[in-house]
Amino acid sequence: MIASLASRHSWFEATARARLAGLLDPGSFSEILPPAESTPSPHLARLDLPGAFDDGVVVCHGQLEKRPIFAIAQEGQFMGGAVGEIHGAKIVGLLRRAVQEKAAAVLFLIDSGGVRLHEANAGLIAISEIMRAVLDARAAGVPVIALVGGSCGAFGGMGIVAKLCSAIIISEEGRLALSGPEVIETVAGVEEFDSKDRALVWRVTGGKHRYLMGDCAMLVEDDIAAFRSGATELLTGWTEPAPSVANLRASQQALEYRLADYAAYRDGLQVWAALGVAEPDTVPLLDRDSMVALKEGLPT
Amino acid sequence: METLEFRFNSKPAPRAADPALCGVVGSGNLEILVKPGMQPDACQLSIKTSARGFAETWQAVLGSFAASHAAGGTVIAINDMGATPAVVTLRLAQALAEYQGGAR
Amino acid sequence: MNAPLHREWDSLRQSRSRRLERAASLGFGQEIPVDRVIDLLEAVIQPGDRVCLEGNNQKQADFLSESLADCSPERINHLSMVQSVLALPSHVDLFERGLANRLDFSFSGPQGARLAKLVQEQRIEIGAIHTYLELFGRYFLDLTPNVALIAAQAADAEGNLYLGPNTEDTPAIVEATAFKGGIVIAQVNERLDKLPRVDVPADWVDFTVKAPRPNYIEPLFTRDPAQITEVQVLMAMMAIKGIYAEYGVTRLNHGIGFDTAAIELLLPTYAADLGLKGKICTHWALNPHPTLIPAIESGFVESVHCFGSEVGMDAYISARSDVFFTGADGSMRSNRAFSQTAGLYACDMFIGSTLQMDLAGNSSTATLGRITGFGGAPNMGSDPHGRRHASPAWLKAGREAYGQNAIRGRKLVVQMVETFREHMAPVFVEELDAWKLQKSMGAELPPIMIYGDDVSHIVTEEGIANLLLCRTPEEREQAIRGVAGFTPVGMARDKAMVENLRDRGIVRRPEDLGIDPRLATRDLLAARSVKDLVRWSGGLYAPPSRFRNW
Amino acid sequence: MSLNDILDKLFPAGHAVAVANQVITGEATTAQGAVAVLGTTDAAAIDHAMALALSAYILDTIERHPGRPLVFLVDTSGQALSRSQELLCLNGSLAHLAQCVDLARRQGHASLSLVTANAVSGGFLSFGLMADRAYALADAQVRVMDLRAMARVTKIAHERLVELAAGSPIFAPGAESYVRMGAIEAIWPVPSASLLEEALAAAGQAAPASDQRQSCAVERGGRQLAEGIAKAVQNAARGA
Repeated sequence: MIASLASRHSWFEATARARLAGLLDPGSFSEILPPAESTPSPHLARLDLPGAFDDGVVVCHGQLEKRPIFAIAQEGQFMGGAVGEIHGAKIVGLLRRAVQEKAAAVLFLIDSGGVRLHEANAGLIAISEIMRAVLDARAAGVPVIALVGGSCGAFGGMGIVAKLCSAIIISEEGRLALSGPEVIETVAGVEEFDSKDRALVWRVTGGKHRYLMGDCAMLVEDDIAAFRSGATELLTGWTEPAPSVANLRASQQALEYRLADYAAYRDGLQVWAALGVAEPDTVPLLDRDSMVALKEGLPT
Repeated sequence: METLEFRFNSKPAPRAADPALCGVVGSGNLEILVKPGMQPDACQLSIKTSARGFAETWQAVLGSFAASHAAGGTVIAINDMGATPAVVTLRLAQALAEYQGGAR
Repeated sequence: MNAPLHREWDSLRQSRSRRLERAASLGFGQEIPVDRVIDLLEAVIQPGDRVCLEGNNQKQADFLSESLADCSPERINHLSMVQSVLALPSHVDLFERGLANRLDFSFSGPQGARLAKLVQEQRIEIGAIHTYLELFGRYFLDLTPNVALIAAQAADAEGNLYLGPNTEDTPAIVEATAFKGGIVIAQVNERLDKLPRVDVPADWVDFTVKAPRPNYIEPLFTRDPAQITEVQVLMAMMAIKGIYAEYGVTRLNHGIGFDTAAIELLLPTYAADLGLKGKICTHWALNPHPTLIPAIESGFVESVHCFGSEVGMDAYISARSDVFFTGADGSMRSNRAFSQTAGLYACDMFIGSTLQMDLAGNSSTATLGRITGFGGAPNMGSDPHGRRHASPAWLKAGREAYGQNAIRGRKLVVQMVETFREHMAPVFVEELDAWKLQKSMGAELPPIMIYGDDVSHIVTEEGIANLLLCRTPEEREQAIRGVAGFTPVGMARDKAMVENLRDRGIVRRPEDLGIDPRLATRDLLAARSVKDLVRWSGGLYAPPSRFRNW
Repeated sequence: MSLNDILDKLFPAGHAVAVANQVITGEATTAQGAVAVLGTTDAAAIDHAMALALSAYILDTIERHPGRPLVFLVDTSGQALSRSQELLCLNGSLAHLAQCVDLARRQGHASLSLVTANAVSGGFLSFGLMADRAYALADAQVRVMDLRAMARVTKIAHERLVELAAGSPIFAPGAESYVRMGAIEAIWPVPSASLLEEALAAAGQAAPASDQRQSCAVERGGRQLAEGIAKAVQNAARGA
């Protein structure tokens, strides 16, 4: 069989724990508040739903190429990775701990639809606390790298959190957006967004589009090892910039230009053409390396 | 949701250093947490399941597991989201193996 | 000696001439304008006609079906419909609007519930539910169509037709109609000056109409590897090691489903590791399942003949003409009648899944309130007593069933099921829903898909039951209970007897086969996503949008 | 209550505020001096243009008026729901806005937000909940989703949700729940200059504020678990 397929371990379909096992140096995974020491969400129990011991998120210490780091991994298969009270508090606690310990980095394995509706207020506030905590970590010089490539992508408030991180590593399978296509379809109609047209969903929210647009720093294969080497590469020589008006002014200008240029578009194909991609139709079928070459060859 | 408790006699399992977790609480799936217990010749199980009315099936599946594996001296906690007996049986075997993999 | 019968011997030809004259008097030539198709249908179809409406798993003559449903029931009524599948809403509209009142068919799928309701209201008379081969056979005996409404890819100016990769049922329908005084009307997706190849000659076709949109095609045979479970991987390992390898099954058909997709995806990995390449699964009667791509690319597969095509597979098939049947133009040629014949007579094994199975091994996909029919499974999933040619698998199965001096072999008919379906519905039951359905629809027979006496093996997550080796009905029942897991039927087993069957190799557990269930992980699958299938195909497979996550 | 009524009551000493595309920007005079006033009105569904207008005004304020407090008036029905908005990464623009509010805090600008009518999910996250302190008017609607929609999505009976909501601020919509949950400081019966000045004074003292919402939630009987868990994670010894 094709050797590269045989050795690949899909990030998309792995559990949060499997992702961490493959991402960190072997044997370095050290869970904080492991399942045996925690209890499932009492709020889900009140709604007659079984919870998970870890409430759908693993927080841990570990090493990446011998560099001591912290990591957060959301479990997309449990309640869509959505943030509830315990889930959110674990993330906030870990980000604060990373600041206390001046960690080399936090890897944030996002796989979430956003707020867990069953604990809606707790989830929304927790996401707000995560947003503040991510920015506090970065202000303290701790880079927070988002890794997006799970089945739930990074949506809702977690889409905002992802964009607050120092950088995003995404796979083609990864999705990054605010409202889910299903929500838009329900509210605005199938003509606005056909959520069953998966190719369209990916052209609007998928990893390749976000990479081409510059919303994600790095595009990697759907492979745990690729995320590992991507994170290693990104962190090597990384200096977390101090928050500054100059940086946000630059972002402001870039976002304003982008809005002025592309506001009328509704499909990635249109944006890619405007970005200077000669054959936008071919983008969905390009492999990762060709995508990187394509992006690097674009006019700036 | 339904909460079920069972206790079965089972051959003693090697005592492990750490608890082991297997599976995810997703649709048609379950998570199983195996911890060391006090009674070396018994396996104690507690289950929270989204599917009501299957106590007899659980008893049969878990009883068969305790009879065919050395699971004595463990306390097993399960959160279930509608897993079929086939999945439960498979996960139990995986969880016990993982637990014993950490045996001293 | 009787007096010579005085009758006309060419009434069918005369009737045909009158119909064609009516059409000509309305100004119709061979090419029918799209907005006048109803006028044509009302001119050439007569009340009481037997009409064949083409449509099967892949293509549907959907435009002609809708047009017929829009005809006036004053002019066209009491039609007797003969058709492979009742799949589209317009198929049922014909009966609800009073154009047709009798139906002979094979499969109803999504319209099963509406059909059951019409039967209960006595607004439809069902002649019979057939297998495909039975229905095709009857087209040439007592159910020959007066008019056939078919679907083709393209027509040229003379009326020659190109059918494209989805030839499917067209040759059988056209042959029966055109050579018995019938009228053949084709909807086509396009008109071409020069066809890539001629599949139906113009003088078998009376009229063509370019449909306003291409005929409807459903990707029915695509299974996303991402949805294959570990339990399905386990069962696939058991099937490969315990059945494929032991019998040396080379010629076969797979039912469509995730269980069989798992087997297809284990061929390049697990089966290859067992040294089975070249020894099993070389010749297939099968739709072009995308999940077969890795096995083809690994060199497992020598030949595949198809009932129809599959969305997105055309370029791949065309580039693998050593494996698939293709025309001189390079595009695929399928043919349901021939592939079903291969499945019935030339295959050593059929393996598929079902929704329910009873203690005699009878299985059915019928559920209450739905009349779904059988399609092709019963052709493939039956032991043809007329078979004469020998093969190692067929002989071994025959000797297991009938003893060492057996004068014939036996087809392997394998049912592969998890003991519970979703929502904890047990597959193994004391009585099939089919019996209740029979009563509610007043049918002469219960809708059983595969007869228990044709079944040779049952594979579940608990083990394999070899029914060939059972010598009494009681052994058979306990063998089935012995793999029925924790279903009520399984828990009611005679444990001692099942252990005895196990000693005799009639019931085999994974450990008896040397399989550790914990090693049954998705990592064994040669492809774990649709994208992996695209990679295996070298980019030739173009999956439809709904199967993509890129 | 109209926006002008609200502004007149909050800033009797004077305000100069413009509204364009449902975005409020301007300044007002208070006893503590000039403040920047910004936010959204008429249940704005926040889109790129709105988010960028707000962030631009925050950056202008940081550059031109160091230390000037920010008063956010929140009336948002959430985020704009459209394909073109998502195509350009709406979460990115909302994150940018949040970062600007955060930067202002770090540069010594006290901030507070007042929910004047609606505060829903994404729109609320991007600026209202980023302020040092949040307040709400008595009749304000604060929520992620109403219970009927929640019943549809979670497939839990609406009656059951209503019943449970009565005793649980965890998912019951309403400003009162957010007070108990630690995210809203207080509910104001009416827009009031004196309440605003008290709040501004408190916000000024707390700067640079650390996020105290978890501990407030415990005191107010809202979220009982979050603070303990976050602390446990912060302080737990590492596993093997």
